[in-house]
Amino acid sequence: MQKYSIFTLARNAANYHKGWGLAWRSPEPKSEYDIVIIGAGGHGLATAYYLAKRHNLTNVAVVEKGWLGGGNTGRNTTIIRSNYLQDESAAIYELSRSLYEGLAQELNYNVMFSPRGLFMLCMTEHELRGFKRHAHANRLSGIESRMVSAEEVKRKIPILNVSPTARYPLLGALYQPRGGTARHDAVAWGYARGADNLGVDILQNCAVTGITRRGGKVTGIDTVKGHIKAKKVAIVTAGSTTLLGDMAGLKLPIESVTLQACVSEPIKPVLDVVIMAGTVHGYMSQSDKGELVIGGGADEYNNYSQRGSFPAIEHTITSLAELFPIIRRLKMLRQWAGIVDMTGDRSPIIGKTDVDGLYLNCGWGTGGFKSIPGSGLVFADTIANDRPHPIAEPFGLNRFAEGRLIDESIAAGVAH
Amino acid sequence: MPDLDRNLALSHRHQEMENQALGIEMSERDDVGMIDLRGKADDKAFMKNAATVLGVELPTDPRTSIKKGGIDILWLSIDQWLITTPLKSHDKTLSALTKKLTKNHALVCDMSDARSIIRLSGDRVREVLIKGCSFDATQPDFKPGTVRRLLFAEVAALAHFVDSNPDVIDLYVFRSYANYVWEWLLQTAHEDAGVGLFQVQDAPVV
Amino acid sequence: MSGKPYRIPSSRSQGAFGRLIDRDAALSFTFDDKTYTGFKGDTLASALLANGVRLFGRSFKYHRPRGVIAAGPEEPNALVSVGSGATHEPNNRITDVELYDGLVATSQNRWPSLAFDVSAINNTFSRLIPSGFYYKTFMWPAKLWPHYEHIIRHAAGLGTAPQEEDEAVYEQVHVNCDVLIAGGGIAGLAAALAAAEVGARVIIADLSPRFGGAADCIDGKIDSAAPLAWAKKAVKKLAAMDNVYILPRTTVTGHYDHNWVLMCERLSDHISEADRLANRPRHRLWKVRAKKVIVATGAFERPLTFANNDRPGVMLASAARSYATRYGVTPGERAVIFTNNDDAYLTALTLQDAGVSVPKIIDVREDTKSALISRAEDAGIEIIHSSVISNVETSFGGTSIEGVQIATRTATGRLAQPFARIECDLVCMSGGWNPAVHLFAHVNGSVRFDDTLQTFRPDQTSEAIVAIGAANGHFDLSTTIDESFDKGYAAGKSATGKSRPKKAVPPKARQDERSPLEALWFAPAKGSLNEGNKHFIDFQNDVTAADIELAAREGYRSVEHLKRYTTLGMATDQGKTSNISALGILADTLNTTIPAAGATRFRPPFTPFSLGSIAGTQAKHLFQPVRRTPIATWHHDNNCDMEPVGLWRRPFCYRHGTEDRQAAITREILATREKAGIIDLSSLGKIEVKGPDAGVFLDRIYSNVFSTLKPGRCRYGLMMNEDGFLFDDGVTVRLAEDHFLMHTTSGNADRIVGWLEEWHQTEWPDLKLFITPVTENYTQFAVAGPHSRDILQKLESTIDFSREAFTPLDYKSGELCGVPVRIYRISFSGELSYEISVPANYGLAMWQALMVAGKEFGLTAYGTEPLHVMRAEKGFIAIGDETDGTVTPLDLDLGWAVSKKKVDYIGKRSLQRSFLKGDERKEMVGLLTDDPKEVLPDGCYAVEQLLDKPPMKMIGHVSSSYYSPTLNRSIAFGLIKNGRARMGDTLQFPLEDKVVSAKVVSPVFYDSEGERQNA
Amino acid sequence: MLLIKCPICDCEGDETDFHYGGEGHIQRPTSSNPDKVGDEAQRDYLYVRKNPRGLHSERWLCERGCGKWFHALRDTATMVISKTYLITDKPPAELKKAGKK
Ligand SMILES: Cc1cc2nc3c(=O)[nH]c(=O)nc-3n(C[C@H](O)[C@H](O)[C@H](O)COP(=O)(O)OP(=O)(O)OC[C@H]3O[C@@H](n4cnc5c(N)ncnc54)[C@H](O)[C@@H]3O)c2cc1C
Ligand SMILES: NC(=O)c1ccc[n+]([C@@H]2O[C@H](COP(=O)([O-])OP(=O)(O)OC[C@H]3O[C@@H](n4cnc5c(N)ncnc54)[C@H](O)[C@@H]3O)[C@@H](O)[C@H]2O)c1
Ligand SMILES: Cc1cc2nc3c(=O)[nH]c(=O)nc-3n(C[C@H](O)[C@H](O)[C@H](O)COP(=O)(O)O)c2cc1C
Ligand SMILES: [Zn+2]
Repeated sequence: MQKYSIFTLARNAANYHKGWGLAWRSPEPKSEYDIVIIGAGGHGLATAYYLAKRHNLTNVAVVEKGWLGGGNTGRNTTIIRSNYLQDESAAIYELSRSLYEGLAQELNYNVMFSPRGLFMLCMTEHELRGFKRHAHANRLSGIESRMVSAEEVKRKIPILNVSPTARYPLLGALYQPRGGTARHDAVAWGYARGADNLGVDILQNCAVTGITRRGGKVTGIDTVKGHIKAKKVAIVTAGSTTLLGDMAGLKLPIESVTLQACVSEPIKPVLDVVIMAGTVHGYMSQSDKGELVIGGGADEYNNYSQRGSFPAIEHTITSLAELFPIIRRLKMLRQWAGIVDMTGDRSPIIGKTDVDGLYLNCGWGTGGFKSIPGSGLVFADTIANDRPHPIAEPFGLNRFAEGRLIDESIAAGVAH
Repeated sequence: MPDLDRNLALSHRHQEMENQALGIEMSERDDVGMIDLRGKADDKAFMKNAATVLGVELPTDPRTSIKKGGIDILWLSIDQWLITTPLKSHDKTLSALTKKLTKNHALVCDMSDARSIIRLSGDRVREVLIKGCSFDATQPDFKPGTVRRLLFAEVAALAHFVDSNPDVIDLYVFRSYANYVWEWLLQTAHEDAGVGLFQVQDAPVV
Repeated sequence: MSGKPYRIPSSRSQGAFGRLIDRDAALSFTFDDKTYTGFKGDTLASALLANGVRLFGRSFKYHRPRGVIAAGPEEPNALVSVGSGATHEPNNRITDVELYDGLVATSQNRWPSLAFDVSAINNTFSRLIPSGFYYKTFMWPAKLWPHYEHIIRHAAGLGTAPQEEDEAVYEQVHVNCDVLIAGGGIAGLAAALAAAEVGARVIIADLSPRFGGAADCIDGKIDSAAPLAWAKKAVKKLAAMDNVYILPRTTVTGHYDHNWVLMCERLSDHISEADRLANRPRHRLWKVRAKKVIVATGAFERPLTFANNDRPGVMLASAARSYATRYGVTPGERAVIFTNNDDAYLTALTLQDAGVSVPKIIDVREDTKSALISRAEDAGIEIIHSSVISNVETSFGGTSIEGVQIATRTATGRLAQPFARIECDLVCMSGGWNPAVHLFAHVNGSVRFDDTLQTFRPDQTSEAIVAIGAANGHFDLSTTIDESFDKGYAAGKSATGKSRPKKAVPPKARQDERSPLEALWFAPAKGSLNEGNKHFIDFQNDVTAADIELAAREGYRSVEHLKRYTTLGMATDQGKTSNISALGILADTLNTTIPAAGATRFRPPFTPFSLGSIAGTQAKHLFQPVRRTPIATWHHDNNCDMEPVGLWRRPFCYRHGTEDRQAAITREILATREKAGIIDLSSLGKIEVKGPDAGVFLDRIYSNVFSTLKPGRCRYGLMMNEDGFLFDDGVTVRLAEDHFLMHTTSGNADRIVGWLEEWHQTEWPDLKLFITPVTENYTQFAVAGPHSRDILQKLESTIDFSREAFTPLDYKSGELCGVPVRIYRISFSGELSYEISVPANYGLAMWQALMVAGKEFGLTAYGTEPLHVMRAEKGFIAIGDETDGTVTPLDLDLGWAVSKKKVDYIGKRSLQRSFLKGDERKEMVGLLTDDPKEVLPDGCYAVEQLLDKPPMKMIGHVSSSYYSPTLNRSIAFGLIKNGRARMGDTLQFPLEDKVVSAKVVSPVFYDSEGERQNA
Repeated sequence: MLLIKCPICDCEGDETDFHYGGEGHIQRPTSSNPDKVGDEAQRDYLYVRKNPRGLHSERWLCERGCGKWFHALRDTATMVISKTYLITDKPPAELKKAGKK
């Protein structure tokens, strides 16, 4: 792998950057792999990377119907945090967040993880109580997270409207100092480059059309480029999970809906932290390029169109314009949507399925960008050893029959 | 008659209207009682009994209303009507209905205090309405007699087209929202905020 | 600067130039604090150009000096801030800003000044910062990244956000129409005439202040009229029709599912600030549902790709033409035209006519013939065929052009050998035209590559939308006219059912034929310098041809990867001028074709529009409704702290004099416990359920039984969702045999009406009953405390309040003070208590009457917080505190209200699932801290075992916690794993700075026998 | 922004005038057989959804019209609503056909 650094950059500059090679190959599919991962989003790519890196499993393909990173990984609002309430969630998200801290170095690809601090605003007494509970739980699980006063929030976010006559007076915030954002595309590209370099084949433009089984065991996949044999197959396709599940006869507690986002035109820095406001359903950060990155709600109806309806984004902007009155004269530059996979309890599913050799990682819904490294790590371990990694174990499919739901909706409202 | 004062949702706002530069006229109606009537349109006995008391058949065409004497009967659903009565005869109508319908599968509820009725009148009422709801009130088929439920300014509401030339439209909102809707109307109905839709216009620059 | 040399005299060519400006109406404005003069009708661009200003901004990354290249919404470079203070707005294209007197414009992204920008040094180091450089560096040492990032953040961004709050109002309107036409050029006007003629309701919107589009810049005739004259007539005709609505300054920003269209109308941005009306909306967002949408948005000219093509003075050929024609401005004195098509010849002719010297046209094509080309030749303009501009020579600092180098056209990649140099101060380029397909493509509309035009044009769609004219790839006037009338009639017909009237004769147009264009994606510069030279593709984001090659070399080959790696097309212009050129270069690099490479996805909005208009009227005091109870004015007058609960404002507590909240709460509790208190409970949900099956229905809704309740009696009930989790509670009253009244929590009131209707309609439609919410019809108060009976007995009433006649859980109706009331003897405070339900319009007067009557008994108004403390003292749960969506009634020890007998009710089956009936449940218990003064913080956790530091295993949390003035100590509820088995145990709650220990006890802290409420 | 028409009262309007109620025709097992519902059947009822890419039967509430629930057949990829029908109606034939594909 060509090393990336300021020195190689300078060396290549001399030659007008003609010396750079491919970040990843575009190989033809082999007829057989030990493991096939369906879906080259962040989760699929990270899984492949850790299979190769930590388990020495390199006869692996990641099969992608379009361009790698083109799913939700390439279209999310990039919020990273781990201040979740339930122990199971806190464990996996904090594992993930801590991996983000060293990810650029691990991958030798600057994913621009920016732990610039994240505020979840409390605007009702009820919300305040809920977040206090979060803070206590987080502290006892060893996650750096605490309540801060309205004054402290205002100091960090001067553009916030804290007028006592505001519709919802600010009562404080749950603050995670090392929550933040990362450059979403770079996470996919960094893992892709890392995995490719370790020998993983990334097969783009190769939609999976079938999952073949014999006697309750998986045998391979059909793709638009032909059949590929595999000993193990993992479905990591987010919004398309049901369609892949149907190919393997899985019954899944999943619905696909569109989640929306938009950006403003770029402006000079006005917001140096990430804010989330559950009461009014809005969240916002400012990217390094200067756009305000605004996350909206999901449309309620099942939707595979990757474009959303206007009311959801309107609702969010209306709220944010109230919290940050100065944005009224800024302009919306682009809006888009992704197809998110919502489970019955809004928590992910990671683990084995009833089909031997078939694994599932999905249900990250509106909040799985932050979990890419952690999920990849525990999922790779689960596949390699054919048993759930302890952190993944509570997220098995069986929880829905048992009623052992992992419900995070308690105070946050939004789950990003 | 009760010994206590009656306070409408907007009683505290009646004063301020003089200084407003609005493109329409608006006021709160304070002379009506309301009855929520439930029963099935295909229940002949119910329909007949209701008609006997009210002196007119309940309207069954969606989004229509019927006027009889001082009473307006507004279609709300296939099994629901809103009856507005002159306040002074309200109790009489209410008890007559209740009594007549005891044997029917029906529900008669006095809802005189649940809603506030804001009467909007003038040529630009429709323009104001389209600022608040996704229903296009400028369409020709929105005419006197029409009743339409709305999400108006994010508030559940009902518009009853009372009269035209000039347009008179009663906007019904639940009592607790009335003050907000009133404020909302003060802003959007301002005389400087006119739209002038689908009229002969001055030709723009070419 | 007088600006004289650049404003074409009105006398020239019989006044052919400057048709939009009023030379008698001079306007004064400032740009970067310098005052200039322009005319009414100018855009900020034309006015500044007329004043000789060429430098408008600095590019995003390299901070290169930039001029203006376009004359319309596609402008990538010339962005400025307009306004100041509360009206400051960043990132306005000067091409779209209409001039008004007193306009204040400021350049952006430069420091300390536009002419001298320190960051321009980036240009010198540009070789170190190609596309994606940041992915390759700033990684070591890791902890320095925040510093690098800080620098990057401050270097990026364009304008600054306003510092002051916007005072303008915004609004929205919703309308339906038969035919919506986006774009008011010849095509749009023609379609509007046709559709209106068959009686359709037509809306036609154009983003500019005027209609006619390119009509004043094209040749040809419509019938016998010049295109502009025809357009004028057409607009007059449309304006006189009452089925047509014409909207200037209105951008169609997006097309959404089912032909729902969003448009942003700007009503006051063009008016001088002093003349703006405070109540006239600044922007109005139109939400239009159209039966048919016609996209007549025209086309954008493509720049050509040559070294230093971004220098101020390089401009699109059509832009130069329109500045001259419309505003009487010549952007230079000596112009060279560089083109691969005929259209730019019109520019050459126009400029020459305007007095600009046009020495040469550099045409990429071999010797081509057409009427237009002959006209240029006849006018004495030299045409150099098969050639390109290979580089641009500039003054020091690159802020103006001195000349261009001309080379023979070579195959891509080969170096150029310039054979000539031409002096000039203006370069007009034309690389062909890209139809503005954006709106067509927003919903499912596909585009296909057209080999003749070398660009994408509309193809298939599932929506009722069509494109016409230039937006559909038609650049010939007669085709445009024919098509626009045809499609206009067809749209009108599909919407109204009416056909084109027999006597209608659409006009015929004719225009000289053009010779075809020839694609040119890259013109190399000279020698090895070529690689260092910058061939700009995306001007605003500083993406060069070399960046595209680099991305392709590194494997970012999908157009979407290319876009994201280089940021191509992601700037405020969204690649209107750049996307196709980039594809051309990508295709050349990868040795493939443009259609194989594909286009990136089109997304709304067409051009950026204000976030304020999206909020519309819902801003400031109108942001969200505030629901007021009938007692609101009294609360206000009595210094009540109101608390938002959903949309309601509820009294939290009332502060007397200098009291703080805690003192007020304590006072209100003690008064209620010792004397009497009154609380406004109006927001509680009230739902009537009536019919022969009402009892059966409620049995299925609630976990306990209601069919056995006697008329005139009340019962507390629990509602689970189908998952078995508790989600609401409240008292239900049996008003009569077949008639119930349910109470719900305030927050759930509306939801539960919907919940009941849904179950009734979808699962049990055979049950005979009606559900009617009556929440708003009644004000409800609780009068509680030992004196409550005395107070009620003092008032005139038909109801017997005596202890014997009105027993706990009784319901009675009658009159109080002459008003019909419903009264329930129920208690959430634990005191003797009556809940009184009064018709809302009498609520305030009733409250006041009670206050008067209660005065001698010490009646005190109390808020929701004192109520919460009192209910906790009594061991009552509160929805939202003890429940969080994961708690079952059994967890809360409410098993007595979970029927075992009833066959089926909502949630019953789910309660039997292994995890819900498992032995690891968190159970509700009371908690008493060892130190009675210590109040456990809300939401803190108990741990299995106390360790030095986290992580520690948590066994449960505090769900409610208060200081109880009644007991003069702290009390709390906890949801603790196996809590009921831990009675008497002491638990440890590690807080940030200390550990609090508390004993597990019964959750009923006060009057466990209920003597007080039964008094 | 979907345009929806209620089959009961003919009210036509934006999706915001209606309320989405999820997949249609889901049988509540305990309604017919309260005593014999296995954990899996209950799970399927509560959580498992068809979630097809294509024809989808779903419930909508006519919130600003008659207040009644009804069914719609909508394509989840194109958004085309091909049919609306009563809440008590059986699944239409085209839905079964689409399911088989
Ligand atoms: C608007 C929006 C905002 C969000 N904001 C946040 C946020 O702030 N923070 C956060 O943590 N999360 C956020 N999320 C969620 C987050 O983006 C996702 O949870 C995460 O990206 C999921 O990653 P993935 O790898 O599982 O899926 P994806 O990135 O979607 O990858 C799945 C891949 O599978 C491929 N695929 C599908 N079908 C097939 C097939 N048949 N054959 C082959 N390949 C196939 C797809 O093409 C796709 O590339 C947001 C999501 C959206 C849409
Ligand atoms: N040479 C030129 O300058 C030029 C450019 C385009 C078209 N033409 C010719 O002019 C004739 C008529 O062309 P046409 O009417 O198709 O195009 P046009 O360019 O004349 O008109 C398009 C109009 O649409 C408006 N518009 C664009 N996007 C919009 C949006 N999103 N919302 C609202 N308005 C929007 C523009 O302001 C413009 O007025 C054709 O014969 C064509 O060949 C010439
Ligand atoms: C964090 C983030 C920042 C973005 N910033 C921009 C931007 O500055 N300009 C832009 O045009 N799009 C921006 N986008 C949106 C993308 O252009 C694109 O719309 C999104 O990734 C979805 O892809 P699609 O529109 O191709 O479906 C951004 C997206 C994300 C996730
Ligand atoms: Zn209906």
